[in-house]
Amino acid sequence: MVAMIRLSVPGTLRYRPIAVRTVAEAARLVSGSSPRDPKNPTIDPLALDIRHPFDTAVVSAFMEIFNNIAIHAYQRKGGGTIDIEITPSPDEIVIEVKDNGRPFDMGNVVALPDELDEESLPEGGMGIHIAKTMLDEMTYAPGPPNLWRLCKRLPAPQVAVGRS
Amino acid sequence: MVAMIRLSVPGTLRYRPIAVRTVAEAARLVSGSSPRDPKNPTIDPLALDIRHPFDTAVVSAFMEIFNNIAIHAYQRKGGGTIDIEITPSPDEIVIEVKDNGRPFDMGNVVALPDELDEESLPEGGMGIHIAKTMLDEMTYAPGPPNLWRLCKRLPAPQVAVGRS
Amino acid sequence: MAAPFDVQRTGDETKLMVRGSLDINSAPALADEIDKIIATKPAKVTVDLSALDLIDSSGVAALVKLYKGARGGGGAITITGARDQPLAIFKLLRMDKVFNL
Amino acid sequence: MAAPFDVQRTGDETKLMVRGSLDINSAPALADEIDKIIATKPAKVTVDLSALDLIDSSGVAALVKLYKGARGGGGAITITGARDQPLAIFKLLRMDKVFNL
Ligand SMILES: Nc1ncnc2c1ncn2[C@@H]1O[C@H](COP(=O)(O)OP(=O)(O)O)[C@@H](O)[C@H]1O
Ligand SMILES: Nc1ncnc2c1ncn2[C@@H]1O[C@H](COP(=O)(O)OP(=O)(O)O)[C@@H](O)[C@H]1O
Repeated sequence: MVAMIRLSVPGTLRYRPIAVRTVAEAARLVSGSSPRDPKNPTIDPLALDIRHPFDTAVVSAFMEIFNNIAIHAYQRKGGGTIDIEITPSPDEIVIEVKDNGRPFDMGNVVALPDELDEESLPEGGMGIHIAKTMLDEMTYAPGPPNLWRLCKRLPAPQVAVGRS
Repeated sequence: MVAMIRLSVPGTLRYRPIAVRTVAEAARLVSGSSPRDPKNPTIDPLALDIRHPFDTAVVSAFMEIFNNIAIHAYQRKGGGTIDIEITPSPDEIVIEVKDNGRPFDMGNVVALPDELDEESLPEGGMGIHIAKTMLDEMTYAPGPPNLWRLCKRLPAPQVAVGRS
Repeated sequence: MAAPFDVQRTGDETKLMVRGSLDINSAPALADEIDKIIATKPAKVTVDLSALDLIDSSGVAALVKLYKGARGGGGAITITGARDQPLAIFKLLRMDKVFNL
Repeated sequence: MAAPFDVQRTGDETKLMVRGSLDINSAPALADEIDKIIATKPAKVTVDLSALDLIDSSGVAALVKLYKGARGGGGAITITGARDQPLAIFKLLRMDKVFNL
């Protein structure tokens, strides 16, 4: 049985903390940075600890996608839901995000400047770049419903070989 | 438009932190202990702060109901989902929890002893009592699906009258 | 990343510090530790709950077990520092009187 | 319950401390504060990110605005203490070099 987590919230920034927390917890189920074994709890369940690089990547990407849906697709006016389906498995997490707001053409998103110096420091247009770079796969199918599919794989455990 | 939050997780304790976090955030939307106004954020969004009495009550009750479903209804074996519908409104929160595990007769739940002393300190059977006492309304309709309905109202704001 | 509890033994006193959330997922490990504590028949047990943020009925059950076990072995037990949600739970269960919180 | 940022002015130095999560919900308030800071044309701005746990692109945008504003006004700006997720974001955006993190 594939264990799936489904969350549906109104499409406004007010519900962002709920969605981010849910995704963070789900990421931790995969990265193992949350206590899998009830007999051996190792972290404070009240702190949203996403210091594990896997959790960092998943949460960073998801935050941008959620922001964009609330701001651009629903234009800060809500009026629809954001439906999130999370499939945590032992070595990856897949997050599908669905909204009924305005679609857009991802091909038109301007890339960040190649060379970054003081002058070219961007004050916007970083979200898609952050999400894409943090993930292993990111696809967007315009609708409505618009469908995002985010995938992040856990690197295979490093096995120490030989002496150090 | 009634804003509703829907969460569905596999019916095991592994998914408890996700559900508890979601309910805590939703409670904070009602109690106002989370920043409603983006211009005036007052708390660290990373800490699961449920010190507001309303949040305390809602989270305490929900934790017991979730535990019981995973342990008693699904008998720690999962095999079904726990579906949670949260309706936060300005003055109350309603949480409906649905599972497809074993139903039970709440009339058979033994009450806690009236007088509590060292001898009679209970080592179990506290969950339903905690949930019921923390909430304003709690109903259970055996199924399957079994349906819990939890309701907690926010006390009307105290208005200071006269001089102190 | 701190463990949700730790135990310090000094002479015939055992100090137990519980942190974060004591719940159905963390209580079983504490219950094991409590069995060990009780087995030593400590003269004095102090439980510090000042860093405990959240408790559920399984967490309460673990603490009751420690309370009964320590007293049953002839020892004294003091529970200190309960606050916020855990204190609300102890009050609701009218254990604040028994535990002298 | 701490505010996600606070500002200290001493002489011609302005210290900004950012805490918790700097995101689309908290960045607008910081952006307002940043406008005020830039308006004073401070000679030296220090941004302490050691208590910052989480940032998103709107948080980054607010800090870039402060960086440019302070330099544009002829001041010096130092950003210190970035760690964990915020540091990962700055590195991904290759801002760690520019910001000298
Ligand atoms: N979910 C979305 N729905 C509609 N338009 C979007 C969406 N996400 C991104 N966009 C468009 O792509 C642009 C780039 O997005 P992004 O890189 O996140 O930067 P920013 O949001 O700061 O502009 C946005 O300005 C917007 O026009
Ligand atoms: N969701 C549920 N499904 C089936 N049985 C339940 C459920 N919740 C409670 N029960 C029954 O009611 C009893 C009392 O529950 P509770 O007061 O939470 O104490 P405890 O779980 O510690 O026994 C349980 O032992 C169980 O038999």
